[in-house]
Amino acid sequence: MAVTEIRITGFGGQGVILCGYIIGKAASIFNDQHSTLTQSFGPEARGSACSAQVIISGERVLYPYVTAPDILIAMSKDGYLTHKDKIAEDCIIVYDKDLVKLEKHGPKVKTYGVPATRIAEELGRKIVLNIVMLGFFGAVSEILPREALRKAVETSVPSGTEGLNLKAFDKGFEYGLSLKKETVATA
Amino acid sequence: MAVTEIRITGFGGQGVILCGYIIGKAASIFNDQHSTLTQSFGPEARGSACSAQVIISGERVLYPYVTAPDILIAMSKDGYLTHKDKIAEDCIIVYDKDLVKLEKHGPKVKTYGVPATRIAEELGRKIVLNIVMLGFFGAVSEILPREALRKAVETSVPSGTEGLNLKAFDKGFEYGLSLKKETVATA
Amino acid sequence: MSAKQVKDTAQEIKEHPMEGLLRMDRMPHIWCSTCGLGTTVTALATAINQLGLDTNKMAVVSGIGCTGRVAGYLKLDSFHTTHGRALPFALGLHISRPDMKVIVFSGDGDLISIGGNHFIHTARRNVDITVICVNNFIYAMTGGQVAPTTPVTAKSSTTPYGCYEHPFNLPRLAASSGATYVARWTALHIRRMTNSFKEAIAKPGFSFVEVIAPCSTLYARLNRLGTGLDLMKFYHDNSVIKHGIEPKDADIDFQSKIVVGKFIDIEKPTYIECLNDANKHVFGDKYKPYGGSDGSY
Amino acid sequence: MSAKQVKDTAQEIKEHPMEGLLRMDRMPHIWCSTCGLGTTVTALATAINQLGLDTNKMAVVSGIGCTGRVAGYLKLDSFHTTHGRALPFALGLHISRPDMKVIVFSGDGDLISIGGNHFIHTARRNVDITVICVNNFIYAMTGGQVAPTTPVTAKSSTTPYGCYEHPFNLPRLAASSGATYVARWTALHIRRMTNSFKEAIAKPGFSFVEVIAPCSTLYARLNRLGTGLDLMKFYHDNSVIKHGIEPKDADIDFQSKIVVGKFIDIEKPTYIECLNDANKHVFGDKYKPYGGSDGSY
Amino acid sequence: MKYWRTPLDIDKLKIPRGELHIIKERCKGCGFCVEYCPKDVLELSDEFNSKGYHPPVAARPENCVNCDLCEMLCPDFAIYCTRVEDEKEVAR
Amino acid sequence: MKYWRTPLDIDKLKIPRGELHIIKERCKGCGFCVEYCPKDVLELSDEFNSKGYHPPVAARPENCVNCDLCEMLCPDFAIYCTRVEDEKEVAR
Amino acid sequence: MKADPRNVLTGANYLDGNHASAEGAIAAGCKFFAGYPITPSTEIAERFARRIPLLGGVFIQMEDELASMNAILGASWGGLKSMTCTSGPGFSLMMENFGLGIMLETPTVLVNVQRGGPSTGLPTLPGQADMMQARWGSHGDYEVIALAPDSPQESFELTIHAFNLSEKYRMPVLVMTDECVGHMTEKVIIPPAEEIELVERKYTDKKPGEAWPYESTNGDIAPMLPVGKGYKFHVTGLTHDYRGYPVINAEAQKLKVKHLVDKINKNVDDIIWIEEKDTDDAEIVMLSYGISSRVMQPAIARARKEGIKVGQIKMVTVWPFAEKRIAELAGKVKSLIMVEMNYGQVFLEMDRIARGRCKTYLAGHAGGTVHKPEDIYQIIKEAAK
Amino acid sequence: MKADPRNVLTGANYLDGNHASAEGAIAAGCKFFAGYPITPSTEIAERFARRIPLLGGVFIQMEDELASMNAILGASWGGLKSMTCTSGPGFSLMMENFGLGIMLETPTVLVNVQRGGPSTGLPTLPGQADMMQARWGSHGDYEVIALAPDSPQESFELTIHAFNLSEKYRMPVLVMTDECVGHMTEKVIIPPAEEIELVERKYTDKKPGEAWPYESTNGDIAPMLPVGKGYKFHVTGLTHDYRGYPVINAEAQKLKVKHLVDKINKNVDDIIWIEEKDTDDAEIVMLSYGISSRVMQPAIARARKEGIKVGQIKMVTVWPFAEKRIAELAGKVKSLIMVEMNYGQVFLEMDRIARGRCKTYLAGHAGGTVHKPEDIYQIIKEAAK
Ligand SMILES: Cc1ncc(C[n+]2csc(CCOP(=O)(O)OP(=O)(O)O)c2C)c(N)n1
Ligand SMILES: Cc1ncc(C[n+]2csc(CCOP(=O)(O)OP(=O)(O)O)c2C)c(N)n1
Ligand code: SF4
Ligand code: SF4
Ligand code: SF4
Ligand code: SF4
Ligand code: SF4
Ligand code: SF4
Ligand SMILES: [Mg+2]
Ligand SMILES: [Mg+2]
Repeated sequence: MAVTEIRITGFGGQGVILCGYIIGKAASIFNDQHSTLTQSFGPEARGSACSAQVIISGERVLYPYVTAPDILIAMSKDGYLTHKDKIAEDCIIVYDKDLVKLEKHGPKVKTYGVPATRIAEELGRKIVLNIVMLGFFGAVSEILPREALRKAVETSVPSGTEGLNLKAFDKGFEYGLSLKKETVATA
Repeated sequence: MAVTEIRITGFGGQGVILCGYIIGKAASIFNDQHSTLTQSFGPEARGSACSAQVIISGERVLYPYVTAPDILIAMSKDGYLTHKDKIAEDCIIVYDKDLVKLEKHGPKVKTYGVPATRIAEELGRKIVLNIVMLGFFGAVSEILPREALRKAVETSVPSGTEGLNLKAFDKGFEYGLSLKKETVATA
Repeated sequence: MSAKQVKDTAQEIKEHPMEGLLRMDRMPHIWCSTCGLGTTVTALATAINQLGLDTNKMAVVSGIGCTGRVAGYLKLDSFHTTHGRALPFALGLHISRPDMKVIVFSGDGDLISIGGNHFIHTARRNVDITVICVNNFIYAMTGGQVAPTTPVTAKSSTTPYGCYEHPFNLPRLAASSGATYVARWTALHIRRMTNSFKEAIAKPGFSFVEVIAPCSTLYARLNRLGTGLDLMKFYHDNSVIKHGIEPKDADIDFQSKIVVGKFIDIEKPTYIECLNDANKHVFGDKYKPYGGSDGSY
Repeated sequence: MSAKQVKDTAQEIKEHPMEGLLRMDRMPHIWCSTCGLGTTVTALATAINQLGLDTNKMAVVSGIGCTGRVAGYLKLDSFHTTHGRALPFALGLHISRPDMKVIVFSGDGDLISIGGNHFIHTARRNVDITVICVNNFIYAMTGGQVAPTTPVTAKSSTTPYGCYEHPFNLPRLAASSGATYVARWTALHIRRMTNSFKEAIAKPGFSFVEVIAPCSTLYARLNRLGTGLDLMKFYHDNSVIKHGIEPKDADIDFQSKIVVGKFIDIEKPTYIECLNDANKHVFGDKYKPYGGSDGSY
Repeated sequence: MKYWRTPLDIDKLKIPRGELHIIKERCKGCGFCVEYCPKDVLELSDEFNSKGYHPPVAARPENCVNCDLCEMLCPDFAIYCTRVEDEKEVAR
Repeated sequence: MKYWRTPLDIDKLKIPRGELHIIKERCKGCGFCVEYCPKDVLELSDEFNSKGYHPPVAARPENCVNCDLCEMLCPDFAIYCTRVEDEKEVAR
Repeated sequence: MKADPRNVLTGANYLDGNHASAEGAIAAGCKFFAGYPITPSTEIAERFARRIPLLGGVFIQMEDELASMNAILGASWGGLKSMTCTSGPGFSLMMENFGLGIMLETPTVLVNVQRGGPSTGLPTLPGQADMMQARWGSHGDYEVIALAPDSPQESFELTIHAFNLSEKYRMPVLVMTDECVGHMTEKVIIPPAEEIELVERKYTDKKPGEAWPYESTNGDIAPMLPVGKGYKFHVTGLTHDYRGYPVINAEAQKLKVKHLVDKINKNVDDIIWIEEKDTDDAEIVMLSYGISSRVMQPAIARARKEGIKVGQIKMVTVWPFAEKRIAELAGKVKSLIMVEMNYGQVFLEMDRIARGRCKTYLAGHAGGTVHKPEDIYQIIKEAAK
Repeated sequence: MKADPRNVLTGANYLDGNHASAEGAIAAGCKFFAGYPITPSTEIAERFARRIPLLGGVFIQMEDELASMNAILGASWGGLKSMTCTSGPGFSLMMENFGLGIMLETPTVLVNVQRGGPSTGLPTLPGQADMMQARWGSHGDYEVIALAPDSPQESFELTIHAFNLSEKYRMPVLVMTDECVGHMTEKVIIPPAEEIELVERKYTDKKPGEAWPYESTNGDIAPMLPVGKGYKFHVTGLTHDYRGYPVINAEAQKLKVKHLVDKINKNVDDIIWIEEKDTDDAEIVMLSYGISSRVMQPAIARARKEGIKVGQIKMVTVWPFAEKRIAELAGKVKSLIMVEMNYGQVFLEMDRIARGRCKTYLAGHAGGTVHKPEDIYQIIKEAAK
């Protein structure tokens, strides 16, 4: 794929933007690609819907916004509902199992659920749910090397929290790997 | 004369503008002519040089500023010095004798001095010096009917001060008349 | 046991007792979870209800900020103006309609930083406006920058290492400028705050109520103070009620006791009373007391 | 009799003792006869002379107004900015050159009406600036409009029948906002005023001196108060010195006693001290105390 | 509009009782109602609403005295309480 | 820069004496100097300067004690006083 | 609606432009003036302050120009005709909230008595260099109406006209005069009240609950909602929909901005007021506005006397610009000359519209005084070559 | 002068446009930032606040935008490179004192991260509708320099460039970016300090007593006088002479305004920076700036693929406008198309300069999001007809 469009959606406070930042950075700084991250959030304030968009490409990204994402990462029901119909035909949907109830999608769409909030809560900090999602996304989408993503996590989270976040990332990644295996197994 | 240009000059607080206002009003409202009064004063504040310009004409005045006045009324030395050279060839100069020391002028220039400040002081209010000047100007210039000027004075000064001002006007006018007579007599 | 089952259906939305004063077509509001703003709005709505005023004759004016959004949620004639300018807009509105009650609902940044000049001058004139300031010690709407109320050492996105500017004491500033009613509560002093709102609205003249409220998303997070709930508790538990205290003794420090209460409640002629008195004095019977627009235009 | 004849020749202009501090190439100044401004400038020049400070390291900043013209007459680095904005300009100048003494010379309208917000905020921050406000109770430069200091019933061109707005009490506003030095004198308290100027300049922090001065051309004339000389006398004779009084007890009414004196003189860290302390605390030795521009750029 | 009521019949002590209404979808799970209910009526549920918050449930509804505190504190207009008409009579 | 001086020689009472300098053209005739001279040295003259003001004259120059009040009060920097060196000695 | 006779100083008055503006406002029924003094505009405020107490209105001097602009918006929503006046520095300060007036679609009038700029510039001397600021001074896209009087008489008339346009198009309207006109005193004939036609505000005739504050798009003018009558409406400076509720997306933005722009663009024929003279046979047409349109006349007269076919257009409305007519003329004449007291502002628009079909000249001036007729004459000569 | 290595974050960074602007400022040696938060510009201030304490500078959040603008002028005179940032509403509030900066000829930098307007508009969404305000937003006549970055990389570079131009031409310089660029995160390559060229401030070499603050006219740049060194100079926002003393008359006005305007007009060749592509054989030339110049590229690529000869010009400096080059092209091409996120602002200048010698098109947009490449493509097709 020459250009990969990714949309991450959720609500303010979930770390949606940081999640996008890490993906973009992984591509741009640690994987020698071009990437553009843009964000859209509600009427200035927190608590309302918010989404991040990353475009990864081999060349300079010219049009900065996602039109029909190849990957949709959904961290909230609202976000999912808002964006679920504006996706690529063969979109990969990565979502939080407990927050998002999937609706019907076209045959080429692949969907992967993860109880990210619960995993984060188990890790003791609900706030790392975005990093759990990120790890999970990394494993199931396979568009970026695990190491690039890990390095991007490490250099992007507040200092002092690297350990926790890498743990969250790995948890999500492992969950994704096993799910993939299952899917392959059942396929 | 189709168009008469008049410049009144002095410093802030002398009532230079009011003097111009009365002349313009006399022409415009009480003598059925057109007149335009403009003013220029120093850097916003009082106490510095200030001047009023009246153009009286049978037709609408288009260019609002005086270029070479036919009449120069000088209430201060500074004002006189600033403007003395930018006058019409046959300009009439009306000045306060005590404040302004005349310099040499061309042969056609007519000059009339009046101790306006002293007359005003005699009347008990130095502030009416401008009205004394005005009366004097009316008498020596003869460009406006005495009654038009008087009516303009009456309707322009703060209410309650009409009497004093008309007295000042008449004093100035009389002084002008007698001076004129003298001039004619010696001519 | 005769207790009925708890109902939790969305159909019952229409029955919420505040709904008459809220724009339900705009719910849910944009405020974050554990934000203190909603609680303050409920208190104002309750005060209005309890005063039994004609809500047709009330207006609310806000500037820009999380707090500024209040104008968008209260079902009164409501004006969401520009940042800092609620007060002069409200002044114009009030003078044109002196028969109406005008309430300004404003954040600490909006009212006291960019709007500070209008604040002191409207207070000076004793214009009959009720001003409610939700002080969350921060610029919330724009993402947590320092405010003129931010306590020393508190963090914000523009004082990432801790604030080092002396903050304002708002009741003191209001009183020094001429306000006739000045009170302060935390958002958890729900009944006292409601009562102050009632007094402030009833007061002819410039009345000012400061409400210390949690901003969970920014102030609490940047300062690691837990959730808005923690902050709500914290402010309340760390407050002492001192009615009638000199406002200058009501400074707020970071994490120290917050003095709350009613500080000022004095009588002074309002702007319009002064205007009418002065003109009456000068013109006598020729002067008809100014009554504003009759609403018919 | 050994007394020499009084000299009155213009050649001696150069010898006037204030000439070192005045831009003689701009004399005569624009101020009216019997205006109190010139006297206040003399007092400031005297204070500077007496303090023996390096005048190379002093700057004066003004806004717009008759008072604002001071910046054009004092021979220091001097900035005549826009109406109301002298303080933030001065703040930038001060922060860039903390080694210099920055004085703001401003009228009551400039400083407290349009510039009111900067006044309270610069005071709040306790920025090390000396502010001299010539309060002539009116907007003089623009022809005599009402000011936020105009006493009730006093006439102005925009309150032709008498002012009916409550005026500010400037020392109170300054103190409530955070000023560390606050004094008030009439222009005739020439030696006391000079002394206050010296103290204010020496004071680290936001210092404020209000000077009640006659505007002969407008305030005196519109209110039939005689000449500036009469007004000068009037203010002086109707003043009472009350050092250390609570500023809120120093309201000014039209033609009643004017309380003068030094009201506030307290110690509080300045803006730059706070900045340095806070950063030192956070960064330890990594932090070099902020020293501003070294002047070489 | 509700005011504090004075019992009319002083022979019988009417314990005011309330019926709780929770608008789950509006709730942002702040916990104000749970924390400040003087009668400890409420608990946050395990359930998520569509925004991902846990709305409260009335764990001990019979204890509710219709004090309205939850209603006044709720920043999301998501809970309110109405008076239950069939009040329990308690002998003195 | 001038300060109040303490007489050095206390046997002789030096009455400080001043020499007045009036820059007539700068004067705006406000009368501050005349009014507040503690020694009543000054009077407004009859003369006009070019702006139309009456500048002061030292009517009683011998009385001047060089107190500088006129200098400090003059709003137009039009008058100042210098110390006269040949002071008058007065027997105690 | 006719003017109220109590407000009208019928007869021949000797007034300067500023006093005449104030009389215009009073005649138009203005009852609320919030202002901040600034040379050379202050006399408007002063006269209003003196006249209004017995006419049932209020003058308030606000703490600054920002406050003044907002106060008149608030008062307009409250149902009073309102206005302010200022000059360059204050005009700059009003720009943010002028934009609020545009966005809220609030009728009100702002008089700018232009002086020399930039910055404090020449407080007591004239300029016309705020003309592009009048058009572009606030952020974002919008259109304005700006009128330019050439005399005290027109200051009176155009102030009334500005109030009428502001009600008709539900927006703040600008009167762009200058120090020369503002401080020039001439005879002003004020007609009897019954000859002064006023535009009444249109309020909705729908009932509360059914009406919204912005029920129109594409430049149609929606009636306003009155306050205090139970409509309980909401308005915001944020981009909003017909209900006045904020909607933060590109579609809402398009609808709103297009509406604001269309309000003017679709009504240019009604709004534009230009006065032509001798344009029929003209080879050179002089364009100007305000005082400059007056000062150019001696130069034109001289040129015509010499046989140069000079026509002239005085733009009473400067914005919107009389694009259609100027384009037409550009196709016919040899030269267009813009006479204005600035370094070329409205000139740019004339030049653009000429599209190279005729020569264009600027008779500009840095301000501080009006043009010398001689200088204008020289440019005519040049253009006639 | 080279940048100080301590200030330069050399290497590959992943930054949004706002953070990149802040890094540019820091690299340029900016030591004083006075700002007031406003979406979508605030991150510039926030990053500066976080970075500056250990670099020997100060960030101060002022009480409002008026104060911010004045504080940076004061600090610049005090000898620090200074800046502020804002967006539409704050930009409007800064206009009066931006004019003071122009009049005092004070080097400083102002970044406007444009959002949708007018009024509060669309705080979180992009627009380019403050471009004419940048040119005309303050009262009076003057010229400006305004740069428009299209990416975080350019946000970094052009902020440095803005500081350099501000020192070179002794004036406030505008960086007109927008929400899209400001909030767009991309790789930003920051070069080593020794590759960053900075323009040093020129101070007088005359001695105190002999030097004046404005010793040049006709657009020549006078060296500044330093404070605190005994020059005891005076400057004023009033019209003034070479000494900095107010002179309130038309002659002084002419000298000063001409000088301010000439500073730019005489140096356009040095100041203007445009980037051309495929203009040699072009029949259609697309003009644009900032984010729009980037968004138009897919449309251009598509059109070229279809054989339409489309060239393009990215205007890095929007003001002064590249008049000479555009006029030249207008004489050669069939059409000029301006792509901008507004209702036609810089377009007007392009249209004017085209003088009807080619067709002109506006690819406008009300803002809230960038253009759809498809819409631009359709206009190219239209223009190619
Ligand atoms: C002129 C202008 N400057 C800045 C802003 C950006 N802005 C919007 S809200 C806000 C501050 C809000 O703080 P506060 O008033 O305390 O309200 P809160 O969000 O904390 O409730 C700012 C700076 C603006 N909208 N307009
Ligand atoms: C933005 C702006 N608004 C208004 C003015 C006009 N103006 C100049 S000075 C002044 C008031 C001066 O009053 P004050 O500060 O009391 O000074 P004074 O002249 O009384 O000494 C005003 C309103 C201006 N120059 N700029
Ligand atoms: S950001 Fe803070 S103030 Fe704003 S809604 Fe959220 S919690 Fe409330
Ligand atoms: S107008 Fe008043 S304040 Fe101004 S110079 Fe004259 S007397 Fe002084
Ligand atoms: S009404 Fe009172 S007792 Fe009942 S649930 Fe609410 S807070 Fe608890
Ligand atoms: S107070 Fe309201 S929002 Fe908070 S948990 Fe209870 S019902 Fe939910
Ligand atoms: S110095 Fe003193 S004594 Fe001498 S004239 Fe002046 S005021 Fe009088
Ligand atoms: S004080 Fe100065 S200006 Fe006044 S009369 Fe004396 S010398 Fe003249
Ligand atoms: Mg806040
Ligand atoms: Mg004053």
